[in-house]
Amino acid sequence: MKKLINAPENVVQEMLAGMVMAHPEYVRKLEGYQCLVNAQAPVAGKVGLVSGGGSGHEPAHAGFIGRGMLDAACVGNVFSSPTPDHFLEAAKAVDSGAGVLMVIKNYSGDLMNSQMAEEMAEFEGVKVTRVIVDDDVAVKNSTYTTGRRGIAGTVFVHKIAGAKAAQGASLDEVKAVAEKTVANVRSMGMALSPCIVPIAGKANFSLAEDEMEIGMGIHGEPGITRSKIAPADEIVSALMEKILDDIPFVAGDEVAVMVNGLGATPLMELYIVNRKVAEICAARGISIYRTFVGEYMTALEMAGASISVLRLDPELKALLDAPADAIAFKQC
Amino acid sequence: MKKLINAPENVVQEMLAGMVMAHPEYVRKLEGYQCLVNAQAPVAGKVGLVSGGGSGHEPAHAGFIGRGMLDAACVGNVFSSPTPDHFLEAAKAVDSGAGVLMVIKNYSGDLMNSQMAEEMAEFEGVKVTRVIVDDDVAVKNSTYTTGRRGIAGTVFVHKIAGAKAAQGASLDEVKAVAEKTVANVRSMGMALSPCIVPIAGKANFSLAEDEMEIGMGIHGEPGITRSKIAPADEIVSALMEKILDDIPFVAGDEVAVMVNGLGATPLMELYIVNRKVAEICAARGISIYRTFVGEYMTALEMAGASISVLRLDPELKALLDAPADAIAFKQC
Amino acid sequence: MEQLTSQDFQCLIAGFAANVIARRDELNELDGKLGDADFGTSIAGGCNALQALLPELVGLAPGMVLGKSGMTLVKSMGGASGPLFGTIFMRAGKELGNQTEAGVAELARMFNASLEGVKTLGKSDVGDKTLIDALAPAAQALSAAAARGATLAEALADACAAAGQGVEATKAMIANRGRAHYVGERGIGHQDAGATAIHLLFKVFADYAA
Amino acid sequence: MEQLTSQDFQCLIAGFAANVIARRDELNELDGKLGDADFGTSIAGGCNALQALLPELVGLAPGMVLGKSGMTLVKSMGGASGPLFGTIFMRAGKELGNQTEAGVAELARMFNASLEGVKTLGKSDVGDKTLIDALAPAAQALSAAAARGATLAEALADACAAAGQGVEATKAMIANRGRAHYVGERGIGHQDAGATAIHLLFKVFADYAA
Ligand SMILES: Nc1ncnc2c1ncn2[C@@H]1O[C@H](COP(=O)(O)OP(=O)(O)O)[C@@H](O)[C@H]1O
Ligand SMILES: Nc1ncnc2c1ncn2[C@@H]1O[C@H](COP(=O)(O)OP(=O)(O)O)[C@@H](O)[C@H]1O
Ligand SMILES: [Mg+2]
Ligand SMILES: [Mg+2]
Ligand SMILES: [Mg+2]
Ligand SMILES: [Mg+2]
Repeated sequence: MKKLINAPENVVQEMLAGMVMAHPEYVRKLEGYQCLVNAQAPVAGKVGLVSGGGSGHEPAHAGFIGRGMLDAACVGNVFSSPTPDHFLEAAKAVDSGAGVLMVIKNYSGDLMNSQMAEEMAEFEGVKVTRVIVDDDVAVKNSTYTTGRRGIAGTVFVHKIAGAKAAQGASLDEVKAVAEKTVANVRSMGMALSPCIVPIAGKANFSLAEDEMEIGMGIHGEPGITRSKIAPADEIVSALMEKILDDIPFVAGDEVAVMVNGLGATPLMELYIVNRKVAEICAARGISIYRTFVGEYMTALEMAGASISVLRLDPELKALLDAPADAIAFKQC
Repeated sequence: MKKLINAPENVVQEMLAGMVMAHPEYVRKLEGYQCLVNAQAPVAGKVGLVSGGGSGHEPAHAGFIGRGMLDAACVGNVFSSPTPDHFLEAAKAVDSGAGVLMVIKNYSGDLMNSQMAEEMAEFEGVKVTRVIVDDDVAVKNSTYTTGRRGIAGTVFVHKIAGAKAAQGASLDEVKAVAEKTVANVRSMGMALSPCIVPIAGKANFSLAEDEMEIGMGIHGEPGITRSKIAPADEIVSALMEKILDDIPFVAGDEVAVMVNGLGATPLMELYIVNRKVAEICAARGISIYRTFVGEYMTALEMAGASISVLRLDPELKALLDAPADAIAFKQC
Repeated sequence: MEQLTSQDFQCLIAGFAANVIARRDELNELDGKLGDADFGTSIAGGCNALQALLPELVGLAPGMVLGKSGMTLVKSMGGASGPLFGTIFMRAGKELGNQTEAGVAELARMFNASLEGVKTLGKSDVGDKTLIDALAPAAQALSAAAARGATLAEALADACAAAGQGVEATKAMIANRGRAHYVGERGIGHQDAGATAIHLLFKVFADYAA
Repeated sequence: MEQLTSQDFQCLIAGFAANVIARRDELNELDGKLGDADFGTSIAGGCNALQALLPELVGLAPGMVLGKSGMTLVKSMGGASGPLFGTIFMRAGKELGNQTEAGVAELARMFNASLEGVKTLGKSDVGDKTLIDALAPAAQALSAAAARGATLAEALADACAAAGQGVEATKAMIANRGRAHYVGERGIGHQDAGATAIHLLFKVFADYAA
């Protein structure tokens, strides 16, 4: 394992310290908890927006703390949900009395820990509710299973719910627009190489020198198919077909696109991916309103990318366009 | 070679196409040239700011096109300087009559190609001048050699010269503040793993599973020492000693810090690096005015990081603080 | 021994913690076949916290011993297994209430309460290839043992054997819950890590009472 | 043959291009020992552009044939070697001016002009472990040949041999210019890639005139 770290068991604490040192104007640490809180929070009258999950997905989620986005993020160990007390303390720290919305990715661990936190918050007199993001079409949805995973589409939920909350909307209104976003966003990813969880010290799966995995999750969970590596255009076509056919997206739709790097894949390649994404949308008569290319929801140093497509309506467009000033998501 | 690309010989063209498709409100392509130009350029009365160099360093340099930063960027093949005609056309495209400053990193190729462009521009009636960035203290400076390399400190030059130009300063004034920035910025990097130039198809150097190289350049040029991998804090101490002792930076100095990822290194590790950088500055009585952590000047998928420190004065502080709205560098 | 006292539960918790910590890598590897290879790290972390908690448990009623242990697991583990294992101990402790001892009948009630708690929280049931597939047969074995008036040693041996068979049974299942469900059919042949830890828990109980 | 005509220069350029393209990987490997392993790719790219240019060169004066070739290299290569190799051809062509032929005396003048151009642009000199260490001895050999009235074949054979020795000599040098200077002493023992290409250029000339 080659990493710029000290002791593997300290990576999360040291990362959080480094973040606060880098961005004191954006975040402060919640003493005793693996939580970063907006330096300005709580904002009087504003609904608090909290996200969280395992670490290793940076800049998600703490990098999205800032004006017009998140008020707090709880950070579990690498790829492992934080415990309920962290969620609870984060919610308490950002509640101004208007209530708190937690944006949770759909994994058993995140679901259960945040649910416990929600129940605990009730006792503490904080109104907390949750929205569950499940945008990954690689996994079949079904009421009999945990359902689809939450991946990079979550960032759209942060942006849009964050903008709504910044406008002074009520908890119900913020939750409603977050749910609308979830209902309209679909994503899928693929990986070229694994990543190494520091404390494990070795790769969490292996791929041969000429192999890739389509549908790979952001923790290295298996995807749909493992196959010989193909040209970028072919890979993008395969992902886009799954994504667009899911809602489905149809001619005339206006969408936002996010091409997200999983960690080791250079920006050069993400733009090559975006070129094909744009071509496919054009060919299908889907018009792209905004495009985001970069690293938003990573899996440590995994090589690969995900594509997210969000169907827009006038409300979502306006909220997506609203200014934001988060550590790793700025819109002037 | 595992990459999300199509034909290796098309990576630059396809990347540029993908960038324009993603960010039409920021950039347009200069027909027939590997150049992206600010969609708003030329701005009447404003000095044009052009940068460029080999590709593979994304977001540098085209990602820094935008209000308050660059007006154009020329993109050579991977790790290879663009030819003079690209620099020339970029300069012509952004000149409003106020002249053009080219920000060039100190490599033989970039120097010579941009010099030729400067001479050609004279014939075409465009006032072009250059500033050469050589911030990498890994390489000894000497008038008998090409001198120090230009690396991530270049981004500070873009930001500060860009802000100055946006204020309507003259070509001489913009050049002067760019040179002041160069005089006050020092950087150094290290690598944990090599990268693969697509057209070469194999790594440009190799490091054993327990080796790192201190002082590695952003094209995989050799550094100062190859040694067993060490804890992050030790590595950072070694880099910071070289950097801070160079000008030297002394107690009472106010600085800006950039912790720059070379490609594959996760943001988590960059923040762990920043934690130690901040500690060292504090211990030396150097106060950090602003910190930037992320990928600014990469080397494809190389694992590693560089640290840049810029000594500030009131003018540089004000220009660093000025708003910017570039594709990959936004300050609200 | 027919009744477990507070001190017994403290010993059992210490034993469970030590056993789990020793098998950390093995549990990670099992999770690696179906999920994200962190279950061993996660539950070993929880067990370290349990070890640190032990001094605070001295003198508490058995229900509180279990309840506090559960809360400690919830707070220290994270992941999917944190709330679930925490719930197992918390519900068992709650079920016992203020009683000062637990015999076969109590244990049967306690672990059936644990089972209900896990099912509700995890929205899962028998056959989903989770720890429930070890916990449910163990709880059932305890109920059966209580009904026929078995000794504590017999009851816990039965529960342990049932849990072991449950672990075996998970090999043939396709997961619906947790990260394991992403592997779908590719998971056939591999046993569930959470179920394996439940078997370990009952093995510690059985060995203690034997 | 004692004088090189426009057609000869066209053949020489075609020959140089074909040889370089064939040795692309070899040149990359040499650059890889000292620099960034792209010199072969870069100059082969320039030579592809030269091949495409050939039809346009028909009927041009020798000076223009060289000048246009140089400009094509500058526009197509990039890197450090683009301006330098471009300059070599451009300066040689400029030195020849409107003359319709070039003999030994002209070639000596031409390549000495190239040398001066490279030194000025590259801010470099003999001993810096660059292409100059092949170009300078070759130009000197041509001057000596011209002074003693040697034949074209002899003169170019001398130039080629001198360039070859120059390449050998770069092995012992420590680079001061270009990317090779970053390797410093670690570069000892490796020959310079740019110098190797210069040797190739003179080999093409020598073989043609032999
Ligand atoms: N919904 C659920 N219901 C019951 N048990 C579950 C559920 N989800 C996961 N588990 C159990 O938890 C174990 C995985 O725990 P852990 O690795 O900590 O979770 P994760 O990595 O998925 O967050 C599985 O082996 C399974 O027994
Ligand atoms: N300043 C210089 N003066 C003369 N020759 C130089 C100079 N810099 C580089 N070279 C030559 O150029 C060759 C490298 O060319 P190339 O690989 O295209 O450049 P780079 O990769 O450094 O941009 C070297 O082998 C050397 O002969
Ligand atoms: Mg996990
Ligand atoms: Mg090069
Ligand atoms: Mg797991
Ligand atoms: Mg080179």
